Amino acid sequence: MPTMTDEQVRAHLTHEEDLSLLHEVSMKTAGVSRLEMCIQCGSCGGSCPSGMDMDHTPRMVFAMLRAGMRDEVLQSNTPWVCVSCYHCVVRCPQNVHITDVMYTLKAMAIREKKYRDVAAPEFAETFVEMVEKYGRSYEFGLATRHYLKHAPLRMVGMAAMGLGMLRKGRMSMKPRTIKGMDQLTAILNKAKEMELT
Amino acid sequence: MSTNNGKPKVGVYVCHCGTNIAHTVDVEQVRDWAAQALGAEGVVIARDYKFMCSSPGQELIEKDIKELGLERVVVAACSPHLHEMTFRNASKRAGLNPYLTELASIREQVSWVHTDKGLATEKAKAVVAGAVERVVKNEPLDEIKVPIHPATLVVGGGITGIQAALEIANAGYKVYLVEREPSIGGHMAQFDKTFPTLDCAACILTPRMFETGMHPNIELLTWSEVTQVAGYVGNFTVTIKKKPRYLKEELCTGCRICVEKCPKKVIDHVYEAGIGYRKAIYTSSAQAVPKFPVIDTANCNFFQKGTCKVCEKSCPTNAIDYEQKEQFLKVDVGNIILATGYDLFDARRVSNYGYGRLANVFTSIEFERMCNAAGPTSGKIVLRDGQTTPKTVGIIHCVGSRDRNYNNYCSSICCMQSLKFAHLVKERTGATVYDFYIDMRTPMKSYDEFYQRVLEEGTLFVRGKVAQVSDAARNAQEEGKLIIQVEDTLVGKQRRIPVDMVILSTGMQPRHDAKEVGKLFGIGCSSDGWFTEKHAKLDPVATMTEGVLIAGTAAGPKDIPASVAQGSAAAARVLNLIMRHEVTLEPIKAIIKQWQCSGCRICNGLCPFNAISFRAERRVSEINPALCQGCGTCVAACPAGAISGSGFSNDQILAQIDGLLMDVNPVSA
Amino acid sequence: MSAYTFYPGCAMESNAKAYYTSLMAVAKPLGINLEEIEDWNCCGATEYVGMNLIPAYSLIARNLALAAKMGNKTVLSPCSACYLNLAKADHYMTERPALGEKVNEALAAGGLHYQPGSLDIRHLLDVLINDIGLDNLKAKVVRPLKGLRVAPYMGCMVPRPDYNNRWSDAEHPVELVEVLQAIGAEVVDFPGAATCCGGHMTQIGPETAFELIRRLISSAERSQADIMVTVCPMCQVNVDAYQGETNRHFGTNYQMPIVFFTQLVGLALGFPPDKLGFGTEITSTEKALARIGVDIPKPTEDTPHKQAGLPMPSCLRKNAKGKVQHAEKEAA
Amino acid sequence: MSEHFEPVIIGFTCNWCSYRAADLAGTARLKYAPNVRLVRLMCSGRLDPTFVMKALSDGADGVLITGCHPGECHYVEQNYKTLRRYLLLRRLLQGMGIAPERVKLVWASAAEGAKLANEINSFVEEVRALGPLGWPQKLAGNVKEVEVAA
Amino acid sequence: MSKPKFAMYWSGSCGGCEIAVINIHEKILDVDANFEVAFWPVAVDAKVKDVEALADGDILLTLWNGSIRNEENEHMAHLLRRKSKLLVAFGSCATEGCVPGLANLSPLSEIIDTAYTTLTTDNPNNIRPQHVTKVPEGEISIPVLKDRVYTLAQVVDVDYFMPGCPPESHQIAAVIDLVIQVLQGKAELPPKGAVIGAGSSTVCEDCPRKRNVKSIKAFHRIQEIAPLDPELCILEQGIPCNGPATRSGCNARCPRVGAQCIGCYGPAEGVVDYGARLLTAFASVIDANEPEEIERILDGIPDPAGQFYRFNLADSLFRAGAPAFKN
Repeated sequence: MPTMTDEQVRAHLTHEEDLSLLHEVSMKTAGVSRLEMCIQCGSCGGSCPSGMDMDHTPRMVFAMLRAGMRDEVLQSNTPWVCVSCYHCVVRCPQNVHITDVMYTLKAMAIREKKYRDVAAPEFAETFVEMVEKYGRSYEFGLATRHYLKHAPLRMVGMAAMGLGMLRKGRMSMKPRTIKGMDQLTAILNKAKEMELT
Repeated sequence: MSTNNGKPKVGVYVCHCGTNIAHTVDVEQVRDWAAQALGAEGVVIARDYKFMCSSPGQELIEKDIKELGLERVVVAACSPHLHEMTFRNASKRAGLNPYLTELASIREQVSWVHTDKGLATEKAKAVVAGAVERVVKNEPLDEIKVPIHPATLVVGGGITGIQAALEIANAGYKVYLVEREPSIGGHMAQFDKTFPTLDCAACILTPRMFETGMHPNIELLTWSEVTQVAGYVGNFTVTIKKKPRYLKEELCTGCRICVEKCPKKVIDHVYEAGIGYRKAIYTSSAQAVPKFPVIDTANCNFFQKGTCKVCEKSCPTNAIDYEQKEQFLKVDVGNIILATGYDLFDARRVSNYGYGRLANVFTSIEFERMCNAAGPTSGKIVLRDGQTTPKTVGIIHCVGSRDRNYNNYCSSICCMQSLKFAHLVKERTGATVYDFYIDMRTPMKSYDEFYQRVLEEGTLFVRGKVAQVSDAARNAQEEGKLIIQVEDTLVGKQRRIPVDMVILSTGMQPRHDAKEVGKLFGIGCSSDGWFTEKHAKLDPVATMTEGVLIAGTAAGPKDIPASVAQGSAAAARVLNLIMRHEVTLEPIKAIIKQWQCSGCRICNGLCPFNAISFRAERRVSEINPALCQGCGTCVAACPAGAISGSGFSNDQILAQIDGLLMDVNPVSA
Repeated sequence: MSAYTFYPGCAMESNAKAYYTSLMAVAKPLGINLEEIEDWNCCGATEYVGMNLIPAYSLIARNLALAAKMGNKTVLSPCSACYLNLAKADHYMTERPALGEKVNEALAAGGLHYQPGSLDIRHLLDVLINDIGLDNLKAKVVRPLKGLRVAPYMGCMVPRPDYNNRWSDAEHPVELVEVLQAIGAEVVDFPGAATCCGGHMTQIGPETAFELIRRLISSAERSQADIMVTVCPMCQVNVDAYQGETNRHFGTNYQMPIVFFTQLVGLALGFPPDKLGFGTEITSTEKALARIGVDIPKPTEDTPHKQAGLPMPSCLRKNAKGKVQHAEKEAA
Repeated sequence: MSEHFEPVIIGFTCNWCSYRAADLAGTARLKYAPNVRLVRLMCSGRLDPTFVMKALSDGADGVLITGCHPGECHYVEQNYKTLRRYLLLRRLLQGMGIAPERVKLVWASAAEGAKLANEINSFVEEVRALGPLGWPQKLAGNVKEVEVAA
Repeated sequence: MSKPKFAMYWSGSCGGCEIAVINIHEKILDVDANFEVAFWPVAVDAKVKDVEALADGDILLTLWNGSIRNEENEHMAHLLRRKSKLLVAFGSCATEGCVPGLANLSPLSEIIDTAYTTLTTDNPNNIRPQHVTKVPEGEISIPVLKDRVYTLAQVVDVDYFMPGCPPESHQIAAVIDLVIQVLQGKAELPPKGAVIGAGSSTVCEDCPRKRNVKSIKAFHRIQEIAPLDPELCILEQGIPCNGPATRSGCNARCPRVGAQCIGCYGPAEGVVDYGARLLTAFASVIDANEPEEIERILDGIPDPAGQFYRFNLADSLFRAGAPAFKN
């Protein structure tokens, strides 16, 4: 497997001032994002199963990153509508890590509080909170808290399903906690001090 | 040799290159240091000059050679790739063997890439010291001359090979044209129209094919392959395998009665691109050159089951010969032109476009055959059912090209090919045509005008790489159609466009056996797999092996005009050599000191140019200087130290290392 | 017996209990020996990585570090999302050493270390085909699922992005098809086989998800499938539990059951349905299950008489072993 | 190790690719560390392991070997022979107690000026981290004056 | 007229060279007939002080066998150099360090520790030899070891080199003949610095085995290949044979009897580093392009330093391995 040091990754990026946003997103993305290689062909936007609900197609987001349009990108719902299906990733002729770039944009939007619709970010935050509390996901807690806050009306419709899941033993009212919670907390606390740049 | 401290007299010339060098390197300091510190190494004079490559600069050197009796020259200036020849020639004019002059690169490798003047100056000194130590060990070399055999081998009977063969044959020299298919014509013979002028491919190609077949100076060897290449520029001996046609060419009149009578119909994957049929005994088409059919033994009833012999019975001249065996010919030629062409990208690999799964997805070559009046549908554009005329057609560019998952390069012809298809569909069916492109590339003469013509005709262009072609309908409108899903990047929205037919503009890729063919002829391939030119811009038809030229799509994707131009260019290069009668070779060669060779044969397997041979009777290995390309791999490999490399000898390189490290190794200095 | 370090993932102990139950049932007869990672934690799904990168990868890497301690190089995950998260983290930490270094700095706070690239992370389906083998599976079938029309639903995160080239095709993978054929089921042509179930959008943007679920179910219906079969807990929940909401949203009345492939494998191996977690699904499998064991004659295919059209090119298909098959379908 | 240790590195380049890459880096005015001094060979296949040993024993702290990418050799396939020698040479150095990391093989085509510059920079840092090799000083430590016959 | 003087000395070596000289049989009588043996501790009783008493250059020919391991060796080398007109580095130890030179792969302290702590050494008090030891009779001393093993030419100027471990007796006889002929004015001495008593090519030149273009997929130890093809080149059979890089002169003694050459005659004429030649030769015959596969094949050469420098380490470009400098 080809490996790239961060110096090599950086060398692929031009240091022009107006490319700093693209650079920042690329460096913050897991692996070697290859974001700078986008040729604007649109195979990502064409592939996206949830593309019709996006403010901008992924391709447009990449063009906006190049243009340094920080606020517009971080306010876009595009990364939040991404369903992580990886169709765009396997079809991208430049092998850009598109899905992972979407994750980076979400994280940046949360950090800078730029997102517009709060439902998705808060769902993610709740999920992460549960994992950090118990070490495992806790669907019942997650679902009830999420729906109560963001979709109280939908809660009615969902209740039937949730009840079904509970009845069939597919959802537990009690969370499971791992034994090494202290260890996990220590790891995550240390990890939160660091960022990939 | 007059001596100076036991060493030849060396002159050192340090160039300012205006301020290019002087800005970062203290030129005067280097000059003074060379004169003093390198005095013991043989330096008798060190000078600096604003522009050494200027006439006065060169004259400075010439004057010193004559007046001071310099025996070696070091010019510290730019890269040897720029001015090595300049200064070698200057030395030569002054009566010094040109190979006794060395360039020390202190511009590209020092002043342009470093910023600290102190460190750059120190490095420049080291580079100069390396060159001085090296040049002392240089030996005078003489150029090598070899005669040229006037015959030429052209491999590949497509339009490029045909062009090259005709150019040389018309100049009065013998050509052997080898083609592995039963007839010549190549891909072009399959096409219907050619862009941008829309001439019919057959109309312009067929006369050339006939001329080639009839030419007194061209010996046509179809259904044949080169199996062995020995020798070197001017003097190749080539072995050619003639596969059996199972038919005596001298008796065959080309009447094609056997073809008509043959009861076995098979899908023609070559000429008809898999959408038409041929017989088990066949010629690619009625106009095939040569006219002789060939028996496809894998499908022939007689060869498979032992009965039939209809062709033999029906032949009016008794030309059929089931006993025929393959033959091997040896020919002597002075030059070789490889015009081996390309393979079409296998569209099945792009599984999201559905070729092979969805019936009405076609490749460009299938579509070419479909459009061709002599093709399987007699020129009618129809769906896979063979009947229905499409009402909506989608054409997809860049299939397998410009994509790291397949071929990373632009195939260069697909844009124009797609535009041609769009025009043909419109003209013949009146269908709605969608054309999906990433970038429209129409850079040659009259190409963009053709694009405009197709725009005018009403083709609907969508800028976007198609994401998928599917038959999974989401609504009634899509039912029964192929749905092309794409981001229309100019709108910024995803679109789903239902069509009846999809044409994939598949790209070109290197022949599947290009690597082995390259090896056979001693030339290399790029990482993409195309044959590598000697120089991509300035020497595009030559290769690293003297006497082996490449032309057409064997060296990379090209359209017909560019391929033909390269065929002519390669022919011109060949004629140039033939008419000079001899060729001069660089004297950078490996030589085996016969008295030191132990005959261990370790070097024997190392030469890709087959320059090394083992003399069994004397139990030593020998290098043919005309075949040797001077890479030096055998020099580095000889365990007995019996191979020396002129121009890059161990003595020269070890001395250079000494010089380069003079400042850090007080012991050796 | 092939032994694997086992990462079940959170869903296996909650909404995908049927997957867990059926896997445990079939593991033994198939010779799969699973050793669960001691005190594993959540892989972070797709949520954590969208919050904060190093913590997300550290969360995953804790599992990798614990797994590496188990001494078996191969980690088996039945959940697609977990499989992808584990495999991808390993891949990216190798591809970009800076990521691996930072993650290890974090792991060190918990007294752990993981050497990127030292584990082999594989999905259950891959193990079943490539280690256990289809022939082996076939030999163990006592109740071929003859007559059951199954839509093979692979979903996204198994065949894509496939950095290690394990799967036959990113768009039209054949692995699940081959397993289902091996147990005698009738596998329908299912264009949605590797398309998206909506993922977490059922939670945060349900309308987006409903449309994707509708596409899947309608595609399966069009293919006249009795039942869909999945390899992924997320896909199962979305298609199964959210089918009702989807119906309400579009005013449709789909009744398309979906079960885990291990459940059908269990049936074929002769286990009774109740030992395989049947009955926990929201959309009933009753009607579909009724077809197994009942001798239903194969529906006569009324293939329309084909015009003598143009020959079809063959399809370039890699089989599960990664070998290219040239199944030439030449016209006579 | 000295705080300001500037390693000296000998770089062997192929006339057709890496030397041209160095030319390209120059033409593009890319900046890189001045610690590498280049020797031009016709092909990386010309690289006799003697040259590497000579450089290291003569005072170099590292050796950078550069050639065309596999499959792109101007002499068809000679860079593979370089690769074989290089891998064996590393093992020999290991056996001699010399860090094999002091010798590095890098592929760089004529178009990869930036890559070559980057490789030079990172190799200089790698060798800097290894510290000076100082072979002549090691040898000189105890060498007595050689007596010449009358 | 008195006969010219002859000397032979034994420093850091095994003594095989001396036996090889005796092995020339009756030829030894020619030595006696033509020379006066001034100093040859193995054969004739003579003291160092007798040598010291000679005028400089009084000895015509000195054959020096052995490496320079300690200060006594070095002292004697300087002494005999001064007293001799022609000083010949005789045998592998003197010319290139030979097996004693492999000590240069280790720190001196480790060598001594190993020598005095191995199982076969009965050393209950863990005593180490000292340069000077006080005994009731006074002080006695033994020579101090040098930091590493040197070749003769690294310490004094050498006129001729005669390789081999030991030199072949027929070669010794031929050299003695030559010197006698020179004395008689019938022949001329070769140029100073020349290698005598050997060929200029390598062992393969004299090896009767059949050789082809070589491509090796795996290296083996000789005992793993049974039976060895008696006709075919040993290297071609995958056994690392040092013959291709080793100077001819032994008449391919080992390969003739089915053993691989181990390289005792050192490098061929003009070669700078013997190990480099062998390294490149072995690398050249490997039939693989992928790094992983090449590495797998190279695993068959488990000790490259020992393989390539068994005889030549002290004379190699590196002279020693890095640990030798750790003292």
